[in-house]
Amino acid sequence: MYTEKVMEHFANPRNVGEIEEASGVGEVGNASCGDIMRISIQVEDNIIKDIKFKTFGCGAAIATSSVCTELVKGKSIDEALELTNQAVADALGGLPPAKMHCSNLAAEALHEAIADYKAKQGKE
Amino acid sequence: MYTEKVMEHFANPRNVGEIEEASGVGEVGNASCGDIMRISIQVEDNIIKDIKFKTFGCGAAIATSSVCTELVKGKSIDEALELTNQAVADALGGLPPAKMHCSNLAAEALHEAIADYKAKQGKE
Amino acid sequence: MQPVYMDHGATTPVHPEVVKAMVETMEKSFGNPSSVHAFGREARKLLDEARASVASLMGASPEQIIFTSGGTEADNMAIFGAARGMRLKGKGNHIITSAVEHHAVLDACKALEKEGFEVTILPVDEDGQVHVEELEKALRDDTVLVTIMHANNEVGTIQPIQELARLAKARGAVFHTDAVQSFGKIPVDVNELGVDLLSASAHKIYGPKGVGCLYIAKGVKLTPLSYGGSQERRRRPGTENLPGIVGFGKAALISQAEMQAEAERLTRYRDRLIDGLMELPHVKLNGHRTNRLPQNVNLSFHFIEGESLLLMLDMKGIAASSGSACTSGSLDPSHVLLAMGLSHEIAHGSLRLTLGRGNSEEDVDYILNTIPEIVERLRALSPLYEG
Amino acid sequence: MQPVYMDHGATTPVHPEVVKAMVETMEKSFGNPSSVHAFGREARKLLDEARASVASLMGASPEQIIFTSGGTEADNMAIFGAARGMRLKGKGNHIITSAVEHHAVLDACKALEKEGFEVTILPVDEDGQVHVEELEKALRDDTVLVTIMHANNEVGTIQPIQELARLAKARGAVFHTDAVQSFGKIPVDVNELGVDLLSASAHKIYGPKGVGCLYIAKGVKLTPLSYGGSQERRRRPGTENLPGIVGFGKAALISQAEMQAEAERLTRYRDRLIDGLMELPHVKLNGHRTNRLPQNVNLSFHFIEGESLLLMLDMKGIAASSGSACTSGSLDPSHVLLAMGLSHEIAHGSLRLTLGRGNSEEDVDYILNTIPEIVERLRALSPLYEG
Ligand SMILES: Cc1ncc(COP(=O)(O)O)c(C=O)c1O
Ligand SMILES: Cc1ncc(COP(=O)(O)O)c(C=O)c1O
Ligand code: FES
Ligand code: FES
Repeated sequence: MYTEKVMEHFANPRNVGEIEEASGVGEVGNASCGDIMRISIQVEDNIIKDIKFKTFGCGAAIATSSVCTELVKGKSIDEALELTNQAVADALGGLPPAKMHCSNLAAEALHEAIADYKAKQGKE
Repeated sequence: MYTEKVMEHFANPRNVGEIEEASGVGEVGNASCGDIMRISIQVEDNIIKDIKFKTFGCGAAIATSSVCTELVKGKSIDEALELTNQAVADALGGLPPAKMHCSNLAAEALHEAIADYKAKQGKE
Repeated sequence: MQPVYMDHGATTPVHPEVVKAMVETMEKSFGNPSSVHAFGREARKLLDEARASVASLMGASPEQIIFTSGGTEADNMAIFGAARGMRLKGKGNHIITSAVEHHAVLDACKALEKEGFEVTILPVDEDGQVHVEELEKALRDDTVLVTIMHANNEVGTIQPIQELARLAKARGAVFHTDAVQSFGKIPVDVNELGVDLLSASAHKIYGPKGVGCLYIAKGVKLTPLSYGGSQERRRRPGTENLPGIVGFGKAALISQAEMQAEAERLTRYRDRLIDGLMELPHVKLNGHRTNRLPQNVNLSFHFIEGESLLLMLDMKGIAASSGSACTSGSLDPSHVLLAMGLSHEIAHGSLRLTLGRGNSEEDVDYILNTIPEIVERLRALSPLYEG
Repeated sequence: MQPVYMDHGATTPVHPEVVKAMVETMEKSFGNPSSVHAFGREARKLLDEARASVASLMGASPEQIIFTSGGTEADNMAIFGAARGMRLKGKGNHIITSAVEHHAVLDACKALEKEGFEVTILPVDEDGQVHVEELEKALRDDTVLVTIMHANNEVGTIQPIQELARLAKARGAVFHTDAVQSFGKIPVDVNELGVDLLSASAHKIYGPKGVGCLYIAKGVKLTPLSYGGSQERRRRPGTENLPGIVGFGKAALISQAEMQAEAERLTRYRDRLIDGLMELPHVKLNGHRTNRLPQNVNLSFHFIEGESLLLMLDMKGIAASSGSACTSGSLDPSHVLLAMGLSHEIAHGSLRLTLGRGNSEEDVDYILNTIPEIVERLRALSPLYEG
């Protein structure tokens, strides 16, 4: 069902946890299945210095959360905003069709976290 | 499906053929399946001295024809008239339910042959 | 005496390779293909592979194959599904079939009559062939479904499916063919035939009983026959018969490899049997002389009833079948032979020999030697025969 | 590491004796039971024997058993058949079922709504039990069918079928029970239960996939689901899945012999698992504590999603299932757990362990050792858990 890459991220998820005093936090629920994800980021000079996630969700949700944090860590927030759920799925070698919706969770939570950061910066 | 007795009569049918110058001949078709049987009898002193059959029909039809001729040979025509299709089936150790109608053929042909004999005798 | 099985049209022995594949599946891959865990994933993989094998033998893609419990279910699913589905869409309620279909098709159509459908039954010629012009005459604007078999199970006659399907589809009807007897024996390609729906069954091609499939062309909508889990893309719920399906896949692979050589070999036997037995007096060939399945011989021996003939053959170790009364609980003579114009009595005396993998030249010899004496014996018993 | 299969509610490994019986059937008795010849008669004999074995395990007589392609088909045949049949007789068009039925029952009832039937779905209590008073309230003069399962597949709760059936039949309705999960595991006697129709499936009792049966009490008329040959007394046409049916018969015989001892052994394991895992914080037992199948453990681990739990268990070699989203292509949490009053999130984190013949005391130990660390890991990942 899942690619090896998915299983590898699921078994050893990167960047699990919560950043205390984060620059921004995003929490979203998945409209299709009710699963939930929370991402917290620490931003310095427009760069995502640190990022952590917590996910209540299926294997695909956890793997996409993990790979998503890896993909944007060290990137600028503008680059991070360009991350699509397709890109997340591609980074994992693809997802089963019934699981594509799961990849929305990570991308959306990240976007929310960035929006939260911007709001806090009064930049929005 | 068939008892050993049925198969034995089917494999070695008794009294096959036609009596030349018979005292009576009965030929009937089976209403359920269209199969056909012809019985000819030779009667002397009210006793069925000889009896022969020809049957176009299934295994049960041939076996019941055979056993029926055996059962009545040497009997009086009154005794022969008492022969039922159930008795014919019983003599074969039973027939499958779907094959009970086949035993009608023999009993009916016999009754017809006797009726034919009686008619010829002007007794009817 | 080694028995001679010549009733492959009824069912076939399971190929040893098929048995092996099924045993391996039961022993090692017993999981439920819907399960998330390793056992389930392993089962799913086998399911996918088998689907690809079956699809490949009919030139379809795997997602167009829905596994069923056999040919009968595939026929019913196709006919009820398409007819009810088309009516729901307001396309009409007229169905066309032929007089020589298997009961799974004919009786499904009859049941649809009770739901208000109108059914036209196309006649056949004396060889059992449906004529394209008959379909042309029968097609109407409200015809939603045409179902005509590829090869007949009793007499082996092959229908001009390509022409029939083209015509039906041009008039907006869904076209189904029951290919239970042809699949795996002669080339069956859904695209060449141009059909929307095609039924097949594993136990006719050395696969297991209780498995079949329905090919469903892209875009064809069927109302399901039954409801439940999400198996077979919700078109056919229930835990998949995995060992059976794996066996079907294996049987399809073997058929694909051996079909051509086997068809040539069996055509030779068929022709020897037909030519040899036709030398007896009062014998009639049923079905087309050449446009017939390589496996099928069907002859009527006048003055003889079919079941008796089968029993006599059975006593000689020959397993055959008949379109006669009695063979399957029904007392009516074969509707196929009657539709071809045979009289009741002659239809009654038909013998079907269907060849298969296990048959040899010696089997043919044995039958050619055995049948004449049996026919003679039964004719001597027959009130219809004035020898 | 030897994998631990604890998903017997999904499907069971095929018993070696069953495999053997099936192989023998395929190798030696491949005939079509409808055939007149020796091959056919041999097949017919095996068919009759298997029917007697299956009938015996439910206290029925052989002619009351109709073989199907599985539990799903049996459920659909019962529900569509009885509902349509009763309506044809003008008895009404109201059906009653329960909120915790298998989809084969629920979705068949829903499809009947489209045919104009009215369906009442009885609620269950927090243990998943249907109350007799609820049925009493729901029954109407035009109720034609009541269908309530014997034991639930997700939580194992056993329903008071005897009382429910008595009540329904007193009001003139046909009573069907889906006994797919109970048959062969706890005593199932059609006369004691007093049901008109009962569904069972072979692959839940170490028999093959793709075979099941429907018990039909004398005098109960069903409209068939499909049409064709005269097999199964015309109630279920199609060449019989003989090897599968023989396997079902064998599985029934084995179950009959071993049921009681096995139920006692597995009840012990079940209770060890329940008691052991309930010691973890934030765990809830789903289903009745004692009035449940010996094989069934169902727990909700708060703050955890089911598929992740299954995948983690799978990585440790444990095969289990979940009433969660994702398990079978559906994203909705278990309708059974929701009907029992669980919240969406808690329903999402349920784990079903279903015990069976291959499980040992060591498997129970292994699971009791493994689950706590997995639960801890997943909770550490969960945004809902404030550990
Ligand atoms: C032409 C045809 N259609 C349908 C069927 C039914 O297939 P099954 O026995 O697999 O249900 C058969 C064989 O019995 C057949 O010969
Ligand atoms: C309660 C219940 N009913 C019906 C079914 C369907 O049975 P089958 O998979 O044999 O179609 C199942 C199992 O899947 C079940 O657990
Ligand atoms: S199913 Fe909910 S995130 Fe995958
Ligand atoms: S079927 Fe005609 S006599 Fe038996």
